[in-house]
Amino acid sequence: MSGQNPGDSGWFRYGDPNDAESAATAITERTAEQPQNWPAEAVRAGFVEDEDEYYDALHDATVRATREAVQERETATEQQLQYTIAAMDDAERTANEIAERVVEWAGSLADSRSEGEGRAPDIPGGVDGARAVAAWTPETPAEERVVSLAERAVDLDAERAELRSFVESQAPAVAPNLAEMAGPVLAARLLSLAGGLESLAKKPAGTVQVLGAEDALFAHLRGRGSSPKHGVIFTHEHVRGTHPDNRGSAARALAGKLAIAARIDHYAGEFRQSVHDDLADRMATIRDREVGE
Amino acid sequence: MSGQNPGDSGWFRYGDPNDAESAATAITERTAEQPQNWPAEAVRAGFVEDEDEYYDALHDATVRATREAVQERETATEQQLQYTIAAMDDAERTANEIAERVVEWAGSLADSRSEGEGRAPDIPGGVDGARAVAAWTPETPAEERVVSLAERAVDLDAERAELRSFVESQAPAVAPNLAEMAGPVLAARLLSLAGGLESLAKKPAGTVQVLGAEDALFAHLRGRGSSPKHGVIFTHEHVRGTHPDNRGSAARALAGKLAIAARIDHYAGEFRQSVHDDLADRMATIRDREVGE
Amino acid sequence: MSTDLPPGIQRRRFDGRERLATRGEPVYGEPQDEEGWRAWDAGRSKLGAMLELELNLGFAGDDGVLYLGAASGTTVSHVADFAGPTYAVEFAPRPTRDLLAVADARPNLFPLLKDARAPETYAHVVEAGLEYVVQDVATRGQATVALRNRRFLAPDGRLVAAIKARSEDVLEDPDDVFSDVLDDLREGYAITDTRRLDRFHDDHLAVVAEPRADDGRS
Amino acid sequence: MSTDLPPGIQRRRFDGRERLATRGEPVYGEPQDEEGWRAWDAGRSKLGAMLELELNLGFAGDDGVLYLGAASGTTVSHVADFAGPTYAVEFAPRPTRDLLAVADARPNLFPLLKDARAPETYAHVVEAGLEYVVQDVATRGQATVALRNRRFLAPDGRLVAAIKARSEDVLEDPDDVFSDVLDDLREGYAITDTRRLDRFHDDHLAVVAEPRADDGRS
Repeated sequence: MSGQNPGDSGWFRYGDPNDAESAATAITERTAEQPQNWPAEAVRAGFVEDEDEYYDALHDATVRATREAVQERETATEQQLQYTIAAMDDAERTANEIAERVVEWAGSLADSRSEGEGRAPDIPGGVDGARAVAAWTPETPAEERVVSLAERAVDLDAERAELRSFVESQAPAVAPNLAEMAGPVLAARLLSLAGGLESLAKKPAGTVQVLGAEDALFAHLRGRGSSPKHGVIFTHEHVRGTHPDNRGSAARALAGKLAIAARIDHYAGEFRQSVHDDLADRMATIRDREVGE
Repeated sequence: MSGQNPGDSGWFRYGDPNDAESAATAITERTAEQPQNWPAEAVRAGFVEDEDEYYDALHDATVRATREAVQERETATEQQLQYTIAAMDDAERTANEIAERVVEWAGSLADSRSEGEGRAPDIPGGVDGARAVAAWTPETPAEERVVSLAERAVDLDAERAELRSFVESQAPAVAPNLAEMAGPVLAARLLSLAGGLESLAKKPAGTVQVLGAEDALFAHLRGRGSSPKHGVIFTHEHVRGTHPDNRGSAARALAGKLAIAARIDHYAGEFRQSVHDDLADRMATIRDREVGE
Repeated sequence: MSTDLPPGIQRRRFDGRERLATRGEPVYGEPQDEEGWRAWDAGRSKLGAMLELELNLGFAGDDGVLYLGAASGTTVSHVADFAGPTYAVEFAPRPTRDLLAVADARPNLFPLLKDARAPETYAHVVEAGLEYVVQDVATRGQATVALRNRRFLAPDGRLVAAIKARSEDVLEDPDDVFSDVLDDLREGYAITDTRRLDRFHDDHLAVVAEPRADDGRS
Repeated sequence: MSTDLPPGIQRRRFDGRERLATRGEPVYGEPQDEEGWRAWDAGRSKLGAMLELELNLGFAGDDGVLYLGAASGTTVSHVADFAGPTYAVEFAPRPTRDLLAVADARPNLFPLLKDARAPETYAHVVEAGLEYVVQDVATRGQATVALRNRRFLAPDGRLVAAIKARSEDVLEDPDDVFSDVLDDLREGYAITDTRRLDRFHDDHLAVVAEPRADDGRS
C-alpha cells in the first residue's frame, strides 16, 4: 500500500532526467520513505512527455548510477584492503621495535629478580620475549615500566594478527583469483605495490615478477627474507619451495599466471578454475625436472 | 640474643680474608640468618692469628666491597635511566606512526558513518586523532579494526607519559645538578648522547653545546624542532626563550654551566646551589641586553 | 499437458529436452533456439524452479516487478523478458557488474546497487503499486526484507519469495526455520502458498503471499 | 657542671662556644682544636642532640656498635671516634660514597651498602653480641627495622633510635605516630627512656630500649 507522504519526491525532482550526471546522482544519493506512482507524476509534472520517455530516462539514469556506484564500491573496497595491509605492516614493525627494547631492558633487570631457587631463564628475542616479560610480577618501579611496555608489544602483535585475518577475509572479495593463487596477504601486497587492481592487471608478467624488489632488497639486507631478484612473489611457496636451480623458472611461471589472474579479476571479476589448474600443471612440470636431476 | 644456626657461616668462610677480591665478593653476595662471634670464630678456625688481624681484614674487605657495590649501583641506575628514555622515545615514535595510519584510514571511513544529523567533524592529526577514533562505536568490520588500532596508539601514548614520569623521578638520583639545570628529560638525553655521566663530565662545554646535533638535524628536517646548530640543549627554555640574536650567547652560557653541573654530579654527587645561581646571573645579563636593544 | 504458463514463458525444446524459456538477449551462455527463445535453467534459478514445480504465480505479462537479490542477473533477465518494468536490487558490487551487462540490452530492466533492507534508499526510484515483489536474498532476516518492501506492492500485488533456511540459521532444522520465517511474514502478509524447492535447491522454501489489508504502512 | 659524658666524648670550646667533641679525622669541615678534638654538631646529628639533651646512653668507650642509616657518615664518624668496632649500614649509593671517605681514615669503621630491613644480607659480616644498635633510618617501618636487627645485640645491649614521625606517616599527629611505633617496638624491646628532640630536630623522638629476654629470636 503506498501511503501519501507529502515530503517524498521522486528522483527526477532532484536531477534533470535529461542530464545523465545529475540524474545518476539523484538515484544514488537521495531517499524517500514511501514510493509513489513516479511515472505518472513525472509526466504530470512535465519532466517527460509520456511514460515511455520516462522509462527510457529511468533506464539511462539507473544504469549510469549503478555503474558508478559499482566502481566506487570496488575502489573503496580495494582502498580498504590497502589500508588494512599497511596497518598490518605498521603493527608488525612497531611490535618488533617495542619488543626489542623490552628484551634489552628486561635483560638488565632479570638478574636482580627473585626467581626462587633457580637462575632466571634467558629471555627469548622478539615478541616472544615481550610475552615472557609481560608475565612477570613486577617487584620494582623499573620492572613495572618494562612489564607495561611489554604488554604494549603483545597488544600490537595481537593487532597484527587481527589485521591479518581481516586481509584474509577481504582479499577474495577484491580479487578472487589473485587471492586464491597468491594467498590473500601476498595478493594484497601486490595490489598495494601496483597501486590497485586495474594497474596490476595492466602490468606485464615480467613487472609482476619484480614488484616489491626494493622492499625485498631492504628486508634482505636487514636479514629477513630472501634474495631480492624476484620481488615479493619470491616468498610464495611455489618459489621458496622449489630447488634453487629452478627458482627462476618457478618465479617466471608464477608471475605469468598471477598476471593472468589479475586480469581475470579486473575484467571479469569471477573465479576461474582454469588459470589455477594451468599453474598447477606448470609447477608440476618444473618439479618433475627436479626429480629427474 | 644470637641463636645457634648451624648453617650460618661468617664471610671469611666464603672468601680468603687475604684475597681482597674474594673477600669483597663474600661480603656482597653471601647471607646468614643469625650473626655469630665472627672475630673469635675466625681466629679459632685459623683464618687470622688474632682479633686485630681480623678487624684489619674486615676493614679492607668491607671498604672494597662497598666501593664496588656503590659503583655498580650507580652504573645500574644510570643504565636504567638510559633504557627509560630510549623506551620513552620508542613509545612516542610508535604512537605517532600508528596514529598517522589510524587518522588516514579513519578518514576514508568517516564519511560513511552515521553521525546523526550533522556531518562528521574532521579528525585531528596525531594521537589526538587516534583518541577521537578510539571513541567511535564501530559499525562495520573495518571500523572495528581501525578503532582497535586507534586504541593501540592511545595506549602507546599513555606509556610514553608514564615513562616520562619515570625519567623525571630517576634523573635527580643519577645527576642532581644536571637534572635541576636541564630538566630531567634533557638531562637524561645528554647522558644518553654522551654515553654516561663520567663521559659527559669529561666533555668540554663546546661539545656539550652540540650534543645531539645530528638527531636535532633530522628532527628539524622532519619539521619538528629548531635549527640543529646547537644540539639538543637548544630545546631548553633558556635558549628557545631568548631573542634569536642572543641565542648563540645563551647556548654557550648554558652549555658551560651544564658541563660544570655534570662534573659536580660525577665527582661530588651532591646538589650545589652555586652553579644554578651562576647560570641565573648569566642569563639575566643576556636578557638585559635584549631589553636595552 | 502442463499448466498454462504465463504470457512470455513457454516450454521449448533444447538439445532434445523440453525446458522453460523466455525470449531475449542471451546472458550466460544458455542455449537459444531460432526464434530467440532462451532456456531458463531451473537448477540455477529459484523462480525457474517454482515455475517447473507448477506453482501458480499469476504473472500477466506486463507486470511491474521489484526483484530483490538480483545477483548477476540470471533470473532477473528472464523476468525482464516476460514482465513489464523490472527493478533489480543487488547489494554486492561484483555480481552487479554482470547485472549491468544484462540491463544494457533490456530497456525495461532498471539495476540498482542498493541494500534491500533499506528501501528508503530506493523508494524515490522504484514506483509504487507494483504487481510483484520477487525476493531471493541469501541474508539473515529474510522476513524483515519482505516486510520492509511491502510498500511497493499494489493492494492486490504478490510477494514471491525463495526462503533459504541456511541463511537464517546454519544449524537449525530447516522446517523450524521456515516456520519462524512464515510467522514473521504473517505480520504483514497473508500466505497463500508454500512449496519446498528441494528437487532443485536444497533447503529452500517458495512462499507466495499477499499484502495484508490492515495497516497500510509496511 | 653537666652530666658525665661517655669516654671519648668531651665538651670543648670552639669559636668561643662550648660544644660536644670527639677526636678523629675531620669529615665535613667541622672545627678542630689543637688537640685533635672536632666539634660534634647536634643540629646535624640526632645522636649528638641526644647527648646535648643529656640522655643517659651508657656508652663505655670500646663498645661494638651497629649503626643503621649511616648516610654520609657525619654522625657515625663521631661514633667510630669513641666506640669500638663500628658497623655502618646505608642503603643509598650516593651518601655511601662519602661514608667510604670517612671509613678510609677509621680502621674500626666498617661500611656496608645494605638494606637495614634485610639483616640476613649482612649477618655473615656483622658480629653478634654488640653493645649498641644505633638507628636513624628515614623510612617507613622504623620499628620493624629495630626488631629485625635485635639479633645483633648482646642480652644487655641497647637500642638507641631516633624515630622520625614524618617517615611513618606524613599526615598523622607525631604523638600518635610515636605511640604506635613504641607499641610495635615493645614486641621485642623494653623501652627504658624516650625524649623529644624537637629543640634540635622537629618531630623526632629518641628511644632507648633493651632487648626483651623472652623469645631469643628477633
